[in-house]
Amino acid sequence: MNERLKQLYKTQILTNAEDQTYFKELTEATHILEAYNPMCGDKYTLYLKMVGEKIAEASFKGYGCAISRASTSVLIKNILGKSLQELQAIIEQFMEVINEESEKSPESITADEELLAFAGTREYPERKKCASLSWDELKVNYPSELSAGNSEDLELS
Amino acid sequence: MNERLKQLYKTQILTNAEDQTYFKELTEATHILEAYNPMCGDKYTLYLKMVGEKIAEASFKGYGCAISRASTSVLIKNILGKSLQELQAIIEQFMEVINEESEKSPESITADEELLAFAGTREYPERKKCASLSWDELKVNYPSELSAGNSEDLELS
Amino acid sequence: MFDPIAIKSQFPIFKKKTPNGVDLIYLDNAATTQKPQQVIDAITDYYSGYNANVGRGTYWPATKATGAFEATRTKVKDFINANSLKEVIFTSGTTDGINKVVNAYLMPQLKPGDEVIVTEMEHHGNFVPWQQACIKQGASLKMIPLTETGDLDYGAYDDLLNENTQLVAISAISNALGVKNNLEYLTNKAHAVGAKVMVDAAQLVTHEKIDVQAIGCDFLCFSAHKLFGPTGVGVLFGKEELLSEMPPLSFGGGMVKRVTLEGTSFADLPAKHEAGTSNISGVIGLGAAIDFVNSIGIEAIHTHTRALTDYAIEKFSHIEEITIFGNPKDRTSLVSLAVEKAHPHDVSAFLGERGIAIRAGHHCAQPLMDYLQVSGTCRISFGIYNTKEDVDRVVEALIEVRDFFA
Amino acid sequence: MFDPIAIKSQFPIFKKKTPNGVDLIYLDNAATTQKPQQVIDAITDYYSGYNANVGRGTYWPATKATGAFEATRTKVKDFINANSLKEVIFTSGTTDGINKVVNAYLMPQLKPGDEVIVTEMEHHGNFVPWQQACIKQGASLKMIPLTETGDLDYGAYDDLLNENTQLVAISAISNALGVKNNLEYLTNKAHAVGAKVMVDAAQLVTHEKIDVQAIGCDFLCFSAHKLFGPTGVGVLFGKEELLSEMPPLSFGGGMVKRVTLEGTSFADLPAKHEAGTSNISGVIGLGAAIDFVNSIGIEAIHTHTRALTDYAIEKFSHIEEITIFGNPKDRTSLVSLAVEKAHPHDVSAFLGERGIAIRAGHHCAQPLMDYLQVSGTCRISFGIYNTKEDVDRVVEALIEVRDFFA
Ligand SMILES: Cc1ncc(COP(=O)(O)O)c(C=O)c1O
Ligand SMILES: Cc1ncc(COP(=O)(O)O)c(C=O)c1O
Repeated sequence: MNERLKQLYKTQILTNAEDQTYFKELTEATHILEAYNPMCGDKYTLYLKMVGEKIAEASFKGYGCAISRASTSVLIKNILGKSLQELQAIIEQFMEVINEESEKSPESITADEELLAFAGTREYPERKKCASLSWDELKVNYPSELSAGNSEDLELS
Repeated sequence: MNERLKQLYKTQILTNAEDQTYFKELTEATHILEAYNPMCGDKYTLYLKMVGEKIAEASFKGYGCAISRASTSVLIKNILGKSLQELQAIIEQFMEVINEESEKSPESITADEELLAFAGTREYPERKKCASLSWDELKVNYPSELSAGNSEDLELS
Repeated sequence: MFDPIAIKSQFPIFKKKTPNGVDLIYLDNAATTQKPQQVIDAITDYYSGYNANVGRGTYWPATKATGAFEATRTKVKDFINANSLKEVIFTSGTTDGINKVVNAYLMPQLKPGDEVIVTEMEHHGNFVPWQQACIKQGASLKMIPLTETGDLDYGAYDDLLNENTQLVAISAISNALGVKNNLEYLTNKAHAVGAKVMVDAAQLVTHEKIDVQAIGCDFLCFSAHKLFGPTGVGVLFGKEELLSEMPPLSFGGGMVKRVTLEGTSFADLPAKHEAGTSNISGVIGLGAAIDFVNSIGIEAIHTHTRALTDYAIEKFSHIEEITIFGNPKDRTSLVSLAVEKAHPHDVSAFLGERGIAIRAGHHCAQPLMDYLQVSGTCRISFGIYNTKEDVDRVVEALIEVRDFFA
Repeated sequence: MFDPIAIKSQFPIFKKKTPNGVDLIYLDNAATTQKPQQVIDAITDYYSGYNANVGRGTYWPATKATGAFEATRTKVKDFINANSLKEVIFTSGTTDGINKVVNAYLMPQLKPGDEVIVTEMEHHGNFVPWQQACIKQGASLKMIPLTETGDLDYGAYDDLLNENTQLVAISAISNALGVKNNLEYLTNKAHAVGAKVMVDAAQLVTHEKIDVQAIGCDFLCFSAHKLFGPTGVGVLFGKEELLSEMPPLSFGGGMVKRVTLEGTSFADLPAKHEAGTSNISGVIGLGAAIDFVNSIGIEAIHTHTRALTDYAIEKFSHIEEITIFGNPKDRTSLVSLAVEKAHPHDVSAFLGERGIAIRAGHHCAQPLMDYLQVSGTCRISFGIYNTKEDVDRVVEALIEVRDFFA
C-alpha cells in the first residue's frame, strides 16, 4: 500500500474515527446543524448546547468515512467550552492546516498532533472535503444557525 | 447568380409554381392528405375525389417554396383521372427522376418536360424534399388514407 | 480592439467550404451560434482526459469532473450577476427551463380566474407551455399586443395587469423581430400587482449583459447553444426564495436527502432542482463559452452586433421590393424581411447557394406571423464573427433574388 | 475475437495516468462509461464541420446536421428493435424520460385508489418520480420486495397486481446489486391486469440486447452516457399508440403544427414529444456510440462483462472479511460488497490511490440500502475495456484495505 496514504490514515485518524466519546445525540441541544457532502453522501448531525456565550456541550451522530468521522470527532473535542469568538479562531486554524495553498507549514500553525494528522489532505484534494465537512458547516452556518437553530428536514434524515 | 440554381428554377418550375389551376379546396373530396415538411414549415393539403377506382378530381392548398409548390401542382396534374395502380407507377417514375443515386439519366426515364424540370434537385440534396414533399405523402399514406380518409387536426392548420 | 476577423479565425467551421466550394457566411445566429475552438476543446478534454460522473465518486477523475462542472456554476453566477450559486440551475435548454417552471412552480397554484400574460412576439417555447397550463387549469392567457412599429404596447400591458395576474412571461429580445423589451419596466409593473416574472433570455444572452438583480425578474432562462456553447444545456436562474420554496423541477438521483417508501426529503439548492446525471460535457462547455465571451467582453459584442443591425437596415431599406418587418425603438441583433414575389424559402435557397445561411419560416413565432399577416419571413441574425462585408454580400444576393423572381 | 485490450486502446482516457502516476482501472461503469475516440470525433466533427440547428434551416450545414441527427433515430430504432421511428423520442437522459412520462402520461389519469408498483431495488430515478406523483394524486405506491438472495419476490408481485394497478416501473438490471429482472414475466403479468409497464434500461443498455417488442413493455428509457455516448442525451421508447394519444412531454418550438392565442395543435410523432432545440451533438454522439457497440457486437459485450462478474464473485468470495451483497439467480455487470471494519468511502479512497476507480455510497438506491441494512456499499461495475487482471488488482487492493483496517 502507498505510504502516502498510510500516512494520511495514520493512527491518529483511525483512533479518532473509532472514538465513541462524542458519538451520540444531545437531547438538550440548543442548536442542531447538518454537515452533508452530496458528493459522497457523508452526513453528520452536530449538536451544540450553548450556555450563555459558551458551547457547554457538543456531540455528533452520522455516517461517513474514517477521515470525515475523525475530523468531526476532533472538531467537537476542540470546541467544547469555547466561546463563539474562540470557535472562529479554531476553525480558521484548522482550515489553514489542510489548505494546500497555505504558505505556512502545518507544523508552524499548530503543535496539536490530532489536528496535524489532517495536514495529509494537502496532498489529497479528493479527501479535503472529508476533512473539512463538519468544520465547513459550522463555519458557514454558525452565525445564523447559532442564533436561530434549525432542525428542518431532520425527521427524515 | 449561380447558373446551376437558375437551371433548377427554370421557367417550368416558376410557371408551375404560379399556376392557380389546381390551387383550391375541394369540398367534395373523399380523401384529404397533408404533406408537411417540419424542417422548413412547408405544408400542402391534398384533396382527392375518388370515383370508383379512379381519381376523378384533385386539387391542393397550402404554403411553401416555388419548388414544392410547383411539384405539388405537377403532381395533381399528373394523377387526375388515374387509377391507384397508375398512380403508383407515376409516383415511382417521379422519384426516380429526382433520385441522385439512380443509374438512369432523367431523360431516359421520361420525356415530360414538367417532370424533367425537377431532375435539377439531383444536385441539390437540400431541395430534394421540396420536390418530393407531396409525392412522398401520397406514396406513404395513400394505401391507408385512401381507404380511410383523414382530416384530423385540419381545423387548426 | 474588437476584430471580427480575428474572432472568426477561432471558429473552425469557417475554415470549411460549403458544398458549393464557397465560404460560409453564417447569419442564422438566432437559431444557434457557431462554436469556437476553446469550447470544442473543453468538451474533448473532458471526454478524453477526465470523463466521470459528477457529485458522486471520490476517485480521480470524478473529483476533477465535479470541480470543472461546479466551476461553471460560479461563472454563470457572475455572468448574470445572480446573488448566489443556489440561484443557478442547469437545465437542458431554454425550453426545458420554462417547461419545468410551468410544471413545478405555476401549475400547482394556478386556478380558474387566474391570468398569465405573454406577448404577441413570443417564441413558442415561451408561449405554448404557459398556454397549455392555462388551458389545463382553467386560467386565462393574455397577450400584450404590439404597436404598429412592432414594439410592445406598454399601455395595453398596464391595462392587462391586475390582482389575478400570476405571472408575466416575456422575451428579452424577440427572435423574429429583434425588438428589445424594457425588462425593468415590465418587471416592476408586474411586481406591483404581485405577479412573478419569467424572462426568456434566449436571444439576449449573446448580445447584452444580463444582470438579474438589475432586472429584478423572478426567473430567467437561456440556452448555451446560442452563446457559442454546446447543445443540450441551459440555465434557469430563479430567486433563491422561490427556488427553495417550490417543489423540485424533477425527481431522481442526486436531488434527495433521504428516500423511503413513504416519502422523500430533498437536497438543498441548487442540487434539489437537478435530478439525474446532468449534461456534464455541456456544462463544462458552457463554462468555456462564458470564458470566451468574457475574453472579448459582452459590451464589445453588443456594440458590434447592434452596429451590424443598423447597417443592414440602412442597406436593405434602399431596396424597394424589400419589406423590413417592424420599426421598433430598440432593435438589435437581427433583421426580418420579405422580398416581393419571392417565397422566403426560395430566398434562403438562393442565398444558400452563395454560402449565405439565413433562416426562412415562422421562427417558432406563429402568433407574431399572424400579427405581421405573413406565413414566414427571412431572418438575418448576427453574431460576433459577422462583418459589414457579410451584409454587403447579402444585399447583392437579395438584389439578384429580386430580379430573378420579378 | 473479443479483445478488451484492443478495445481499450480506442478510449483516449486510458492513455492518461492518474495524478499518482498509475494507470486508470475504471470500474465505475454503472455510473457512466468512458468514451471511445469515434464518439468524441463525432461530436467534434459536428461542432467543427457542420454545426447548425436541426429540423429548420434549408441551408447547408443545417441540412447535414438534420440528416446526422435523424440518422441516429434510425440507429436507435434498430438497436432496440422498435416498430417505427415514431417510437423513438430523444430526451436528456433516463431520469428526464421517466419524469416526463410521469408528468405527461401518468399524472393526468392517476386518481385516489390507483396503485403504482415499483421494486425495492429501484434507482431513485425510477422511484421518486412515481412516488411523488402518487403522493400528489392520493394514489398508492407499492413496492415489490426482494427475497433473501436479492431477487425480486415474483410471488409477492403477483399478489400486488390488481385492477387498480395503473403502472409497473422496473429496472432491467439493478444498478446496486446487478440483479437482472425477468422483464417478460413482469410485463405479461402487468398487462394481464391492464397496467402499463415502464422499463428503466439504464444499466441494461450497455450489457445486453434490448428488444422492446420481445419484452412487450409500454415505455423504456436509457441514457447515452452509460452506453459510451455523451452526457445530456437519452432515449424514451414508447409504444406508438401511447405516444400518439398522450399529451406532449413538453411544449415549445418544433413540436407544434399551428399556434394561436386560443390553442395549439401538435406535430406528428416523434416531433410532438421533442420541444425546443435538442442535444444535437449528443444525439449525433449517441449514433456513433451505437455504431461502436454494433461493431463489437452487444452479445460479445454481454458474454464478456458477465464472465468478469462471475470471475470477480469467485475471487471475492475467498476473502472472509468481504461480504458480497445479494446472491441472485441472474446477476451481471457489477458486484456490490463491504469490507469488514472499513467504511466504503475509505475502501474507495484506498483503491483510488492505486488508480482503481470504484463507487462507494448508496448508489441512489436508499430503499435497497435499507433492505441490506447498510448505509452504503462498494460497487465494482464492469465495462468492455475491463479484464480479469483488473479484477486481480482489485482483489490485491481489497486485501490490503482489509489488513489496514483490521
Ligand atoms: C438503474 C438506473 N436508473 C436510472 C439511472 C439514472 O440515469 P441518469 O442519471 O442518466 O438519468 C441510473 C443511473 O444513474 C441507473 O443506474
Ligand atoms: C426567444 C427564444 N425563446 C426560446 C427559444 C428556445 O430555445 P431552445 O430551443 O434552445 O430551448 C429560442 C430559440 O429557439 C428563442 O429564440
